Amino acid sequence: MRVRVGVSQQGCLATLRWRSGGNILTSRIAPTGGLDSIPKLLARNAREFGDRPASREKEFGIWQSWTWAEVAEEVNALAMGLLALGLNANDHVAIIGRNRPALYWSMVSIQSCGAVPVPIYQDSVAEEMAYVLDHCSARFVIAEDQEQVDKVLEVQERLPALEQIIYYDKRGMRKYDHTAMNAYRDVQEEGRAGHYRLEPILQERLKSVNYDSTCVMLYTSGTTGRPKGVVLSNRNIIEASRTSAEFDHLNAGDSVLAYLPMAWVGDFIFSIGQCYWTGFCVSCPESPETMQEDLREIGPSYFFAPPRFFEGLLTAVMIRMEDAGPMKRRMFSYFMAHAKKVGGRLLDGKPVSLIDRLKYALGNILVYGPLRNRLGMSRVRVGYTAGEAIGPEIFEFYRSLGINLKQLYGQTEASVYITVQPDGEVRPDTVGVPAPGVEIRIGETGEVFYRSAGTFVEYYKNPESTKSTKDPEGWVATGDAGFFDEETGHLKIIDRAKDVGKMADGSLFAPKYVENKLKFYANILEAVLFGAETDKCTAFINIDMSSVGNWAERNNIGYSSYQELAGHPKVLDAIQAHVEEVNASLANDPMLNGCQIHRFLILHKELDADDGEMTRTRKVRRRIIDEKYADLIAALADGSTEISTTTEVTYEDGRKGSISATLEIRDAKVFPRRAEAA
Amino acid sequence: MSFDVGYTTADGRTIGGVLMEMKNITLRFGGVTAIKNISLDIREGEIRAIIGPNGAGKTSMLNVINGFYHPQEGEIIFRGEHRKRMRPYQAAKQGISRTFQNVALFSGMTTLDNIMAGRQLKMHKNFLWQMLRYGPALNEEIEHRRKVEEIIDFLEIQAIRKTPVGSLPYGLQKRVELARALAAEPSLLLLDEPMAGMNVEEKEDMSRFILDVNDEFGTTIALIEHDMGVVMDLADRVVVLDYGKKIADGTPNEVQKNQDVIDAYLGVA
Amino acid sequence: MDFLYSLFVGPFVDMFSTPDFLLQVLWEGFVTGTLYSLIALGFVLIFKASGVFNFAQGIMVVFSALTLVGLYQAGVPAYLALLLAVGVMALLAIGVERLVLRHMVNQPDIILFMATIGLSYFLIGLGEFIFGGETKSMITEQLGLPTGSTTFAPFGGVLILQHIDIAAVVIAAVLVAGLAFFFSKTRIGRALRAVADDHQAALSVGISLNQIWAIVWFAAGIVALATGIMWGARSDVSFALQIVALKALPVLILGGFTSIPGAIVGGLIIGFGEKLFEVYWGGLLGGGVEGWFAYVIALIFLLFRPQGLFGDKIIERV
Amino acid sequence: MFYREAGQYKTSYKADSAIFPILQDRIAIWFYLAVAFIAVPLFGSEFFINSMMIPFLIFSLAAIGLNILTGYTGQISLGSGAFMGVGAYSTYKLVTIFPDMNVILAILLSGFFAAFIGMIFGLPSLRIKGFYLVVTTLAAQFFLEWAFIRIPWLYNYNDSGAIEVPNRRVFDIVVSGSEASATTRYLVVLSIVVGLTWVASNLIHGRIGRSWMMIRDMDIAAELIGVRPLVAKLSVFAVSSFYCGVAGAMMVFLWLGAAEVESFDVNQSFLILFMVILGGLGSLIGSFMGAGFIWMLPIVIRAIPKILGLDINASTVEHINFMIVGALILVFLIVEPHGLARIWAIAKQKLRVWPFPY
Repeated sequence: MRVRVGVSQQGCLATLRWRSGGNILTSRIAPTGGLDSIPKLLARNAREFGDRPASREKEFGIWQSWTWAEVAEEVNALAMGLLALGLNANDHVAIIGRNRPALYWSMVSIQSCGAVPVPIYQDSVAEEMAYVLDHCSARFVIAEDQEQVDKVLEVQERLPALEQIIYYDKRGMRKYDHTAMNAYRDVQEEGRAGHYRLEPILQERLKSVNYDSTCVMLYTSGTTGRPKGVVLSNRNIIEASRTSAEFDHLNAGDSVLAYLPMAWVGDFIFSIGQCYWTGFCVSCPESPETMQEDLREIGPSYFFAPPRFFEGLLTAVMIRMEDAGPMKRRMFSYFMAHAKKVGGRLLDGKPVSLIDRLKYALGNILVYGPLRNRLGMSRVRVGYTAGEAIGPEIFEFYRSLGINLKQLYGQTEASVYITVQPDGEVRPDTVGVPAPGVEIRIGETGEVFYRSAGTFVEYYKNPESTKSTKDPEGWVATGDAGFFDEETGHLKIIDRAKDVGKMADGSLFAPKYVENKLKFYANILEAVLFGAETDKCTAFINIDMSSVGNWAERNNIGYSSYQELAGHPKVLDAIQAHVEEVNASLANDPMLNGCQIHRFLILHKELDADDGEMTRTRKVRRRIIDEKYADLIAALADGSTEISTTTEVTYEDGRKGSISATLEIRDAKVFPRRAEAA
Repeated sequence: MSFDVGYTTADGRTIGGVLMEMKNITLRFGGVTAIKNISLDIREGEIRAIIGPNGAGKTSMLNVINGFYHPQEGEIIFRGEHRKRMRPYQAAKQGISRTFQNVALFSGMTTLDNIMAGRQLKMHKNFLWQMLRYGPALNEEIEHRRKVEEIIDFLEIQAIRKTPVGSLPYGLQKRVELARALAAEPSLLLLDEPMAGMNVEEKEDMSRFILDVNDEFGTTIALIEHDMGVVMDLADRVVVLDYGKKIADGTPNEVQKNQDVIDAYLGVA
Repeated sequence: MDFLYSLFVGPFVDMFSTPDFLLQVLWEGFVTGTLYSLIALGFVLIFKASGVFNFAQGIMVVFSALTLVGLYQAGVPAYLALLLAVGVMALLAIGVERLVLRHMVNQPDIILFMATIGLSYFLIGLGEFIFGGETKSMITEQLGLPTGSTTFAPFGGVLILQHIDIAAVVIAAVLVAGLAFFFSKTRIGRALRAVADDHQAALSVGISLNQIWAIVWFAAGIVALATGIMWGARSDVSFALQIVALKALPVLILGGFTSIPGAIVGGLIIGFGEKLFEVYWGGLLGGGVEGWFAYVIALIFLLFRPQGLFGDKIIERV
Repeated sequence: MFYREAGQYKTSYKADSAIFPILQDRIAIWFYLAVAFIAVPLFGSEFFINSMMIPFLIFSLAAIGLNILTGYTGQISLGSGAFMGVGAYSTYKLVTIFPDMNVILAILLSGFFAAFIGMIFGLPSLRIKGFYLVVTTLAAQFFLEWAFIRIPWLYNYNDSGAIEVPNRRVFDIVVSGSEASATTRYLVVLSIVVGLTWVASNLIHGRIGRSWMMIRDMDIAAELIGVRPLVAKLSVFAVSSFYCGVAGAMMVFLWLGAAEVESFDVNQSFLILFMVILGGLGSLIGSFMGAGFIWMLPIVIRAIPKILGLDINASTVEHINFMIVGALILVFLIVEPHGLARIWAIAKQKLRVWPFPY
C-alpha cells in the first residue's frame, strides 16, 4: 500500500510543482545565479546587502553588530588562516560552543576551504565528545572557550587525528601550551597577513564547493546506540531553506535570536541556511542565563522554541500574574477569556463580530500588547514549535495573544522540513501539511516516509544505516507512525513506529498518543494505557498533586495524602470527565478511534523512578508496570468495579514499605466510531 | 628575608623587583600606637598577604600605603621614589587602588556607574565639553565604557550592570568593589578582607578572580584576609602582624611553621 | 589710616572712656547670650538622646510662647494658661515621637534634619492658624514676673538692669541646674545618658527608645517655653523671632552639639561678641551686623576647630 | 502599559548611555517641549503664563541648582535664596552700568557672579560636612542679606532700597521691564530653563556628575579613587550657585519687575529646599515636579474656597499653606524620601512591566 496523501491545496500544489521538475536527487540544477553553496550566498549577500546587519551579539553591554560585508571579511580571514594552518579539503573540523557569531562564521569558513564543519553539542560530556571527534577524525577543533578546550584536552590522547585546537575566548588561555593551539583572532590575523599567498588557494578551494558538496555534518543524538553523522549537502540545506523561506515569506528584514544548540539541525537551517538565503540578521544572546532578557531586547520577527520553552514561559506568566492586585488579575482573566474565544479566529482571518473585535482591540491595548512586549514577542510574525507534542492549552494561549505560533514536523535527515502548518490552517493536534517540495507516504505499518530535496546524503561512515533508512528511490523512513487527517489533510504523528501496536480488531493501538492527550490536562500527571491485542483499552491515571491539591483546597476538600486525594469520588468524577473528553476527540479520529478508554483507575501511588516504574527522565517503564500491577490490569480487563491491592514502595531515605488500598474502577463513556460509520 | 631580583613562585610565576618598600613605619593616634616600626616590601607581580588578629594594625597598614594615614616615622619608597606626605588621590594617581573591609560602594549609583567611577582619574575632558556631553567628552565616555565592560565581562557581573548597587547581595557588592578597583588599572591593588562574610562558594569565586587578576593583568596584589586556608592558597608571601608589630614574614609554608605565629594567631584561630 | 584707627584703636578708646556704657553693653550681651544658651540647650538635649539635629527648636520657642499668650487672650487665667502650654508641649513631644520619629528610624541624619525643617513650617502654620498671625505681647505681669528696672551708677555713669533680664538669668540658671540634676541623679536621666552613649545598652536596661525620645522632646519643649517667656517679655511674640532663634546654630558650632556646658559657654560668647561688635564696630560697616556676626564667627571657628570647643578630634576610619 | 520596549536594542554605547534610552520617553519629551513652546504661548492666558508658568520655570531652575548641590553631591544648603539675590543684584548692576548690554546675556553673566560667591562660601565644605555646613550656608544667607541692605551701591542708592527693572530690548523685542509682554518673557525664561536643564543633565551623566555623586555616597572612597575634593566640591558650589543666580536674575527681570531683599530671604531658601525634597533629591525631573507642586499648592488652596463659595481671608490661606507644606514634607520624608520623582519612577516601572506586577 503506497498512498501519497497531499490533501491540502497548498501541499498538493507544492508537491505537483516539485514532481514536474523530474528526478529529485540528480537532475535539479542550481538555483538562479549559481548560488549553489553557502559561501556563494555569502558573497551575494556581501554584494547586495553589504551595509545591512548580518550578525549581532550582545557582548560588553551592547549589541555588537556586523554587516554582511564585514561578515564576509571575517569569514574569509578565518578561511585563509585555516589554510595557513594546513586545513585540507574534505577534512572535518569540529565546532564546540554556545551560539556566537564567530562560531557560525567559522562553519562557513570551513566550507569555503572545502572542508566539512561538524558542530557538536556544547553540553556533551568529554566521553560523547571523544566518540564524535574520533568518528569524524576531526583534524581541527574550534572551541569557544577554556571550558571546551579543557574537555577536548581531556580526551586528546584518544584522538590521533586531532592536530589543532583553535579557541575563541582568550580568557584563561594564556598559560596553555600553544604548540598546537591558536586563538581564533590570531588565526584570522595570520590569514589576513598571508592574504596575497592564501587568497588564490582559497579561490581554488571555493571552486570545488558546489551544490552536491557537503555543507555540514550533524550528529543525531540518537535515542539508541551511538550518534550517527548525518551528511547534508549544500543542495539539502539551500533547497530546504529556500522553499521554507518562500513558504513563510521570510526576507532580509526579518530577525531571529539564535539560542538553540548549534549542533541541532534546526538551528543550522535558521541561523545559516535561511539566514544566508534571505539575508536576515541573526542575533546571539549574551549568555544562556540572559536569553529571556535578550529576547525581549531583540524582539525577533521569526522565532523557534521547543514546547517546553512555551510551557515554562506560560507558567512564569501565570505565577507572576498571581502576585498582581485583584483588579489587575480580574482584568487579565477577563481579557484572556475573551482572547481564548476570538484571538485564534482573528489570527486565522476568520469572521468575528464587530463587538468582539472592538473588545479584542481594547484587550490588545490593556493586556495582549503589553504581554507580547514583555515576552519579547511583539514582533513575531512567524513562530514555530516542534520536537514533541505541545499542550493545546499552551498552544492556543500564545495564538490567542496574536502570536502566529505554528507547528512543524521534521528531522535532521530531512534538513528539518517534513510537514509544516500554513498560515490560517493551524491546529494544536496536527503537524501540518507536507512542506513545499516534500512528498510523503504512509507505510503499511503506519510509518511515515518522505522524500525531498532536503533528504540527507548519507550517514557518515555508516552505509548500513544509510541503506536501512533511505531506499534507492530516496524515500526515508522517519521511524514515526502517523496518518493524514481526512478532513483537514494534516499529518498527525502518533508515536514512534515501533511502539505502535494493534488492537484485537486490527485497528491501531497508539498508547503514547492517547497518554499525551490525557497528560495535557493539568490534573493528570501520568497516564499508562493498556490494551494491545485486546478489544478494549484501559488506563492507569496519576493525578497531579499540585494542581488537584490546589483545586481541593479551593473546594474545601480535606486530604492528608496522595492516596486519600486520589480516592476521592469528586476527583474521580473530574478525571472521568477528562477521560471522556479524550474519548470524544478520539472518536473523531478514523485511525485511532479504537483506542478509546473504556475503563480506568487512579493509581494509589505516584509512579516513581525510585521504585523503578519510570526512568530518571520520567519515561514510563511499561514492562515493570505490567509485572508490578498485573492484578490491577487484570481487574481493569475483567469488569470488576473494585480491587484491593498491596504495593511495595521505596521511601526517599531508601527504606522499603508497602501500601494497601482499595481502588475504584470506573467505566468511561465511549463514543461511536465515526470512521466506521462512514 | 630579602630578594634582590625577584624569585620564582611555587607555581612557576616569575616575581619581579621591589615595587613598594616600607621602612620602619610607626603610626600613632594620640597616645595609641597602631603600627610599631614595621618594615615590609611588596614585589612586582606577587600576591602579598597581611594577616594577624583583630587590632593588629592590618587595615592601618593599607591606610598608610594609600595615603589615608600619615605615619609619624619611617619612609615609603614606591617604584624607587621616596614618597612624601601625600593625599589619597595622589596615591591613586600613582596607581594604587583598593577595596574596603566594609564595602564602600557608591550606594546611590548603578554597578556600571560605580565601575566607571573607578576610571575617574583616566578621564580628562574639560568642563565645557562635559556640559555639552558631545564630541570629545562623549567619545571619552564611550571609550571608557568599553574598558569597563571588559571588566564587567571579566568578573561576570553582566546581569547586574544597571542595578543600583545598594540593592545587591553582599557577595556581589564585594565583586563590584573589586571591579571598581580594577577599573583604575592599578599597579598595586590593595584588598581589605575581600572574602569577609562570604559563603564557601563565593569565597571560591573571589579567590579565582583574584588569581585571574594577578595572572591576566599581572597586577601586584596586597591583601588582608582572615581565612587562613584562603591566604595559604592565594599568597606568595605572607607577613604576620600582632599588636602593631611584625612577627613573621615569608612564604606561607615558612610562616605556618613559625612558632611566634602559631602562638599569636594560628593557635587561637 | 582712619579706617585702621577706627578698626583697631577707636573702639577700645570708646570702651574705656565710657566704662559704664561698656558694662551696659556687656550686660545686654550676657542676657542675650543666656537666651541663646537656653535655645541651644534644648537643641543639645534632643541631639544627645536621639541624634536629631532639631531645626525646629527655635520655632518651638515661639510656638510655646504663642500658645501661652494665645490661651491667655482666649480668656484662660495666666497660670492655667502656663500649665496648658506645658501640656501642649508634652502633646507636641508625644506627637513628634509617634507621628514622625518612630517612622524615621534608621533614616540618614540629613533626612531627619530636613524633617525638622518640615516640622518648623508645620508649627508656624499651626500657631498662626490658631492664634492669628499678628504680633502679641508677653503676659509678663500676669505671670508674676518682675518688671521695672534698677539703676546703678558705676564709674560715675549709668547702668540700667531690667528686672525681667535678671529674672531671665536666674531662671536660666535654675533650669540648667535642674537639668543637670535630672540627668545625673534620676533614673530616667541616667537612661537618657545611656542612650546617648549606646542605644543597645539603653535597650538592655529596659527603657524603650520611644519613651526616651518623647521625654527629651518634652524637656526641650519646657526649655523652649521658658526661653519663649523670657524672650517674649523682652521683645514681642511673633514668628519673626525665629530668625533670632536660628542663632542657636552658631552657638552650637562653638559649643559642640552634645555638650551642655558648651551650649552655655557658646551662647555667652556669641551674646557678648555680637553686642560688642555691633556697638563698637558695627558703624564701620553700616550697622545691622548682628544679623550675621554669629554665623561668620562660627564659620571662621569651623575652619580651625570643626569639632567645637568641647568636642573630641574625629579620626576617620575606612 | 504604553511602553513597548521589545525590539529597542542598543548597538552602540552612545545609544545605550543616552539620557532617554527608551523611545516612548523620547517621544514624551518632544511632546512636552512642543506643548511648552507652542501650545502654551498660543493658548495660555496672561494669568496662566505670568502667574503660573513663569514662576514655575524659574523656581524649577533654582531647585535644579539646589538639587545639584544637595541631591547629587549631598551638601545641604540654606543659602539658595541669597545666591538668587546675587544673580538678581549683579544683573541689575550690569544693565545699569552697561545700558546697551543684551539683558539675556546679563542674566547669564550674573550667574557667574553667583558662582564665584558660591565658591567662596563653599570653601568651608572642604573641611566640614552635614549640619556644620548648614550653618555656614546660613552664614552666607544672612551675610548676603545684610549686604543687599547695607551696601546701597548694589541698588544704585535708591530711596526705596529696591531694584527696579528697566525696559530692555533684545533684537527689537522688549524682553524685560514693564513693557515686555508675558509671552515674550515666558519664551525667554523657557528657553533658558530648557537649555540649562539640558546642560545640567549632561554634567550629571558625565565624569563631573559622577565625581559629585561619589562625594555624596562615600566621600572617603571617592578620594581614595582619585576624586580631588577641592575640585569636586568647589565645582558643585559654583554650578549650583550659577543656577540659583540665573534663576534669581530671571525672577526679578523676567517676572517680578522689581525686588527687595525680602525676595531673597531665608524663607526663599527654605521654599527651594522644600521643592527639592518634595520633588526628589537627586532628580532633575523631580526639581520640576517639586517646583510645580510648591508653587501651585497655594494657588490651588486659594482657589478651593472660591469654588466652594466660602470666604476665607488671605492670611488664613497662607497659614493653611504653611501647615500643608510642612506636613507634606514630613509625610514624604517618612513614606518616600525620594519624593515625587521616585513615585513617578515607580509608576513608570509599573507601566513598563505591565501587565505583570514586577
